[in-house]
Amino acid sequence: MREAIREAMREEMLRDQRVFLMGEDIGAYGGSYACTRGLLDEFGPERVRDTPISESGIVGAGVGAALAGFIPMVEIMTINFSLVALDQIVNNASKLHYMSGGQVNVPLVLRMASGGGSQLGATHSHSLEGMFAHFPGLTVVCPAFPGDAKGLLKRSFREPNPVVFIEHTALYGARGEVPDDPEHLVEFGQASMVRSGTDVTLVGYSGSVHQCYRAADMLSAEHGLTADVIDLRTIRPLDMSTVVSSVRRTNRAVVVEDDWKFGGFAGEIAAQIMERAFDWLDAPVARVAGKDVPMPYNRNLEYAALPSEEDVVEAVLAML
Amino acid sequence: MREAIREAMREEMLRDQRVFLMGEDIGAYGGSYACTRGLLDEFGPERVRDTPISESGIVGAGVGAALAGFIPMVEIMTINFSLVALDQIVNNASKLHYMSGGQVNVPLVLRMASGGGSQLGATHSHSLEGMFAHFPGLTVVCPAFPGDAKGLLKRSFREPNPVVFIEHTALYGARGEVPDDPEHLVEFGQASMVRSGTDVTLVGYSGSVHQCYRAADMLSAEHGLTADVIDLRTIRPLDMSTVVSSVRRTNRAVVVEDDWKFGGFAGEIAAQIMERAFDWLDAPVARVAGKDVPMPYNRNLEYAALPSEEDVVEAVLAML
Amino acid sequence: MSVGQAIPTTVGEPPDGDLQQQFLYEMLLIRRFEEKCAEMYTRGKIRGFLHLYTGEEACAVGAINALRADDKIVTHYRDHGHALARGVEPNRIMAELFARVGGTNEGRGGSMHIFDVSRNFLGGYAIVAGHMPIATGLGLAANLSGEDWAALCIFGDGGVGEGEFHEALNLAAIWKLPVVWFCENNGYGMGVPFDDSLANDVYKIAASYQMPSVRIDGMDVLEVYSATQLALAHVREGNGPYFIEALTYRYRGHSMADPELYRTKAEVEEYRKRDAIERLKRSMIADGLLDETNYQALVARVDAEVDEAVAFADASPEPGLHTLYDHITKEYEGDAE
Amino acid sequence: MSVGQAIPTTVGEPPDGDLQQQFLYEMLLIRRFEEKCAEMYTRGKIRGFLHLYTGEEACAVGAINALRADDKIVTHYRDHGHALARGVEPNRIMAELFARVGGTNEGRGGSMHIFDVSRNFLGGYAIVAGHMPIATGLGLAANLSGEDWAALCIFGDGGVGEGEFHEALNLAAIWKLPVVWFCENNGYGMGVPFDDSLANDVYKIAASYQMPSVRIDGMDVLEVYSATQLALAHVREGNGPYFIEALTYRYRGHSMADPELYRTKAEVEEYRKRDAIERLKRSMIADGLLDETNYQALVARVDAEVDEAVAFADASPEPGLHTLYDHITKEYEGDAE
Ligand SMILES: Cc1ncc(C[n+]2csc(CCOP(=O)(O)OP(=O)(O)O)c2C)c(N)n1
Ligand SMILES: Cc1ncc(C[n+]2csc(CCOP(=O)(O)OP(=O)(O)O)c2C)c(N)n1
Ligand SMILES: [Mg+2]
Ligand SMILES: [Mg+2]
Repeated sequence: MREAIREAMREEMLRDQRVFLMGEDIGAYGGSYACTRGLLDEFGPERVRDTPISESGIVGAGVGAALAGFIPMVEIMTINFSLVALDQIVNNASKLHYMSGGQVNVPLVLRMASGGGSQLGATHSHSLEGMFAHFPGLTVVCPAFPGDAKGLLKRSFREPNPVVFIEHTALYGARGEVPDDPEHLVEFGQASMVRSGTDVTLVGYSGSVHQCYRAADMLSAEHGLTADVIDLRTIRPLDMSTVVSSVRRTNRAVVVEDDWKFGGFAGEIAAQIMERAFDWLDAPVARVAGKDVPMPYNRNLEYAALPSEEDVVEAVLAML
Repeated sequence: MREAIREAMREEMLRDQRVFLMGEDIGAYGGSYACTRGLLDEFGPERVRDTPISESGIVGAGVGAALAGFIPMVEIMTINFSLVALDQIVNNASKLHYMSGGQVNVPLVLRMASGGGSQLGATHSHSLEGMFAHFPGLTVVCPAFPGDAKGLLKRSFREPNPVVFIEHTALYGARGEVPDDPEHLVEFGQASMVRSGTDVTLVGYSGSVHQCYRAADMLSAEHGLTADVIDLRTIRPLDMSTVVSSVRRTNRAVVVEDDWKFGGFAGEIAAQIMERAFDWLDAPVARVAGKDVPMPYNRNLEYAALPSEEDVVEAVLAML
Repeated sequence: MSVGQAIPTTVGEPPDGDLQQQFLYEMLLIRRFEEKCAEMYTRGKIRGFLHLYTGEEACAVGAINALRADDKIVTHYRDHGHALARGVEPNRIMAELFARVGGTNEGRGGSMHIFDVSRNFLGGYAIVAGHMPIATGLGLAANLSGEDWAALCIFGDGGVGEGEFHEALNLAAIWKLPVVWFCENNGYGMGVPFDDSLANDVYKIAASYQMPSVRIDGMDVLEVYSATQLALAHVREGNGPYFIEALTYRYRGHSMADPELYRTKAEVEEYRKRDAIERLKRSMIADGLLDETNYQALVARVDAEVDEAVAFADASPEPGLHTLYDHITKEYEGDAE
Repeated sequence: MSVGQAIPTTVGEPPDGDLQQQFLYEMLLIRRFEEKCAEMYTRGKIRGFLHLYTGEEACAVGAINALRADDKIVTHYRDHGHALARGVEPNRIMAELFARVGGTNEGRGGSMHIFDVSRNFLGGYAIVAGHMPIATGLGLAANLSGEDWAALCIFGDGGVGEGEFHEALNLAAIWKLPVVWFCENNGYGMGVPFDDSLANDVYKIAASYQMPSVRIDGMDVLEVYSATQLALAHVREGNGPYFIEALTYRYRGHSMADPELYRTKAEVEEYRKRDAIERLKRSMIADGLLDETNYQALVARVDAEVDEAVAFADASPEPGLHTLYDHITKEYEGDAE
């Protein structure tokens, strides 16, 4: 995944001189998750800019450079640190096009690493994709596979509006096919059906797609059940058509996400499924998500706090 | 409402020397919504502290003072400015008890004004109650009536954990009975049934309770239908028992909130109703909420962007 | 002029008679426009928060006239004066305040968010200090583009309390960006006196970032103009940012909602005696650049323009409900762009 | 010692032989503890982010020994050294790193979040600069309580880029709060050299808030101790905050995950020559306060303590799954409290 992300940035920088990157430790250090390694050498410190630890400052600077015609990518080391920059994202990046009556636009790509599971404790294990998806004006991208990551990130650089591009730390090492084609773009708002079946629809994004996938394996191996597995790929825009038409076939759905369940984005998906497939539902839509607790450091507790494929299987069995 | 809030602060300051207030313009100016007017004169500048415009600084200072045994109330002028202080609220206030293994606690009251409808434009019209409700460790209070506001705010000062107390700007002028009793406390997590009926359950919090109430009037006057109207009062903890038992009687529910619909808190409530009253539902739970658009300045557009009692009535009629 | 640290000493051209006329005209226009706004607010034609600029006209007019057309401006929510000084049509500003389609922002933005991209007026911002990092980004863009335009960032003394002040100044300083920071220190952030807000003078704190930093009389348009010229010359030459603290005063409350419990009428009267418009008028008369007749003609001209702005705004339609979802995002047109 | 502005000149008591022994012991304990942590991390006993303090021991030991028991400390995530210097048991810190119930935080917090409220050690904080406003609040509490305890806030040079640095310092300065700001400037924020991060020296920026501000040698424990004593005397007397920038160096990578692409081995070796432990050892021997035998005894003592910490940690059970929801909020007990 890491290489696919790097390749997308590299290709877009080669293609368009307006693209530049900035962030904490993206240069000499090579990026805290090594996504930008090598780019400083190739493009130099003007276009691969190391910054002080000033998230609000650099996101705002990205907005400013975007207003002046550049296409900045600002890397926020992890989603946890986006909280100190949230005002810039919400009150500036997402709203300037609207508030100016369409006069300006903000082609800004914000990349950030997300997710728990590495025993980093409560301040460093957030999954806040859903929080960003709540704000009109933002596009929120959450790839689950390297090929999609590349195509979606390249597409993000073409977007005239701000894109929040969220990478799950557990997936950086993930392998998969990645098209070489420098025009391989994946469109926003198009979910992908990564597996199909008849008994239940499993819906995920980012890391949780893999839990859905493994749960589907377990369901078929251990219980003779087959599942549609839907990878949303972007959660704003959200491709509910794919979800709804699947649920109308399978009559059951489980939505899976890492984030806390209470007030999480799975509630939106569940509510929309109810709204649009009520008469087809044989059971309430289930949500399998993070437990409502600050992330513990202890490994067992952390494991218990995160949703697992077993939890998904259990939720499916409970609705039969 | 304003006076009830002031009275609650005043009584708690008289009762407990550890209580003090700080915020931008809460002193000489009297508070931007006049909630603290008079308190500077009564308690002096040490306990009613005017601060520079440094939301993150003052919220963090509140956390620090709370760690040292005080009970600070920090007023964030409006919820819009909480975005620059969000990290302090989420990564410090809400998590320190947990992360320290229970060693410390943060008895901090954060008051903030919320809501649109005053033509303040996109940066100044947020309703982010649901965003706060997503974080474990926080209590989120959203009163709809002056008496509750007083009892809930007094209760907030007794709470050993951080409380986000959100006041709808449109309700500051609201009138209603306010108990004088200095021990009038309203418990968290207890919704109040402000009206009862048989045909549908209308669920709201803060300003939207009044839309539900007026919609119930219209339903009964114009359509011969009666409604349960539930005022959640706190959205974390969330009293779903009251909601679920109502829906099991009425078989229909509409959830109303000012915030944007997409990814909003109404999704949580709708999903929980589905989970816990699926077999009783005659129609999908409807959500009436803000339109997914940055708040426009223009009055007609703003009115169209906010949920109205007409929208609630329409949603009810559509589900019959 | 107090100086935070050594600054260049060459001064730009002193403004000639025509330019002084222009300053006077613009200051009068702003004064009259703001008074009309107050009236229109009272009559319910303007809504929301309305922060008037009366008393501070010399800042906008002096600073913005020093700019080139390709320089970019961002400012705070007290922005009518800045927009007018930049040449944004009064008609379109008033129409915006009336929330009409003929407004600068098609009625979406309102008083605090005036934009006019055709004049590189990149907006009024309503989150205190929230636009300061944007100015840093504009400076970065100027640098990356290799062009010699600059960014002017206008903000209030209250904004200096926010963390973004620090982050924005620091980034601009370490990257040597062409940004002129212009602090309108009107003595108050809402009701909090400046002296209770910051541990030192603004320009001294700014000087600690190793940029030239000066304090000037913000009620003297000629001083503001010349200080900003100096600042722009400095930043255009690649020397990094420059900081100006202009001491000024607002005659009206913070916004129309302000009960003004925190200051006395006498204090306001004291400042009115140093009125920037009166001062320029007097000096121009003394220098033979103006007489009472010209002056009255100017006043009549701005009166007419402001009346015309109200008429224009009133005649402009409100945006239709079908346009509610317009402009949330700019449409993607593939790689046509 | 460079001085940002005039500071008091009376120095506290110079540390006597016993105290110097104590410093040496604590520095050795920290060094050995951290080395053991690295080993335990490699063996998978410690997980998550692990930021070691090796090289910086003189900062923690010098600064924290100047405190009284009722003074309060908040620090950043590189916090083992601070906790040990404050007397938190190595056993309980190691158990926390092993994520066991016997850990300071019952295994919830991990390396970056050590707390020990019984020692007024109010935590390690993992969001850079996020604890600085908390220190301001502690100072405010001290003031409001009328007591003369102080708050010590330890943070890294990288933290100075954040807006909260500015907000926290400014509030403490205008309210004259008893906070000692202690910046451990180890030359890097992760891989970014300090010189690329801030427009001026840290202590000079801090001095602009009109507080005494000094730069000291953070690899000399005696200088750190005496500077902190001065600072504490200043803040306890109600004179407001005090700023110390201690120049130091970390021998290891930023965290265990750091490939260290941004610096050379030679640079690290250069700093090792100035090692604080060696330095104190030499001067104590020269002053007749130590001989090689005592020294070896000290080393043996800390080795034993660290081994004992590992044994304790290993023997401590993991928290049970049924405790997952413990400690999310403190229980409300009516007004009993
Ligand atoms: C982050 C933030 N906090 C608070 C406010 C509310 N507010 C609006 S203007 C203002 C005072 C600003 O004072 P100053 O910067 O001096 O500008 P002035 O109004 O004096 O021109 C405040 C507190 C805001 N808009 N944004
Ligand atoms: C707000 C925030 N941004 C980024 C990070 C990631 N991060 C952790 S430590 C660190 C470097 C901090 O450097 P410094 O303050 O000098 O402390 P040192 O590690 O050198 O002791 C960074 C960037 C973070 N934890 N918090
Ligand atoms: Mg001001
Ligand atoms: Mg450092």
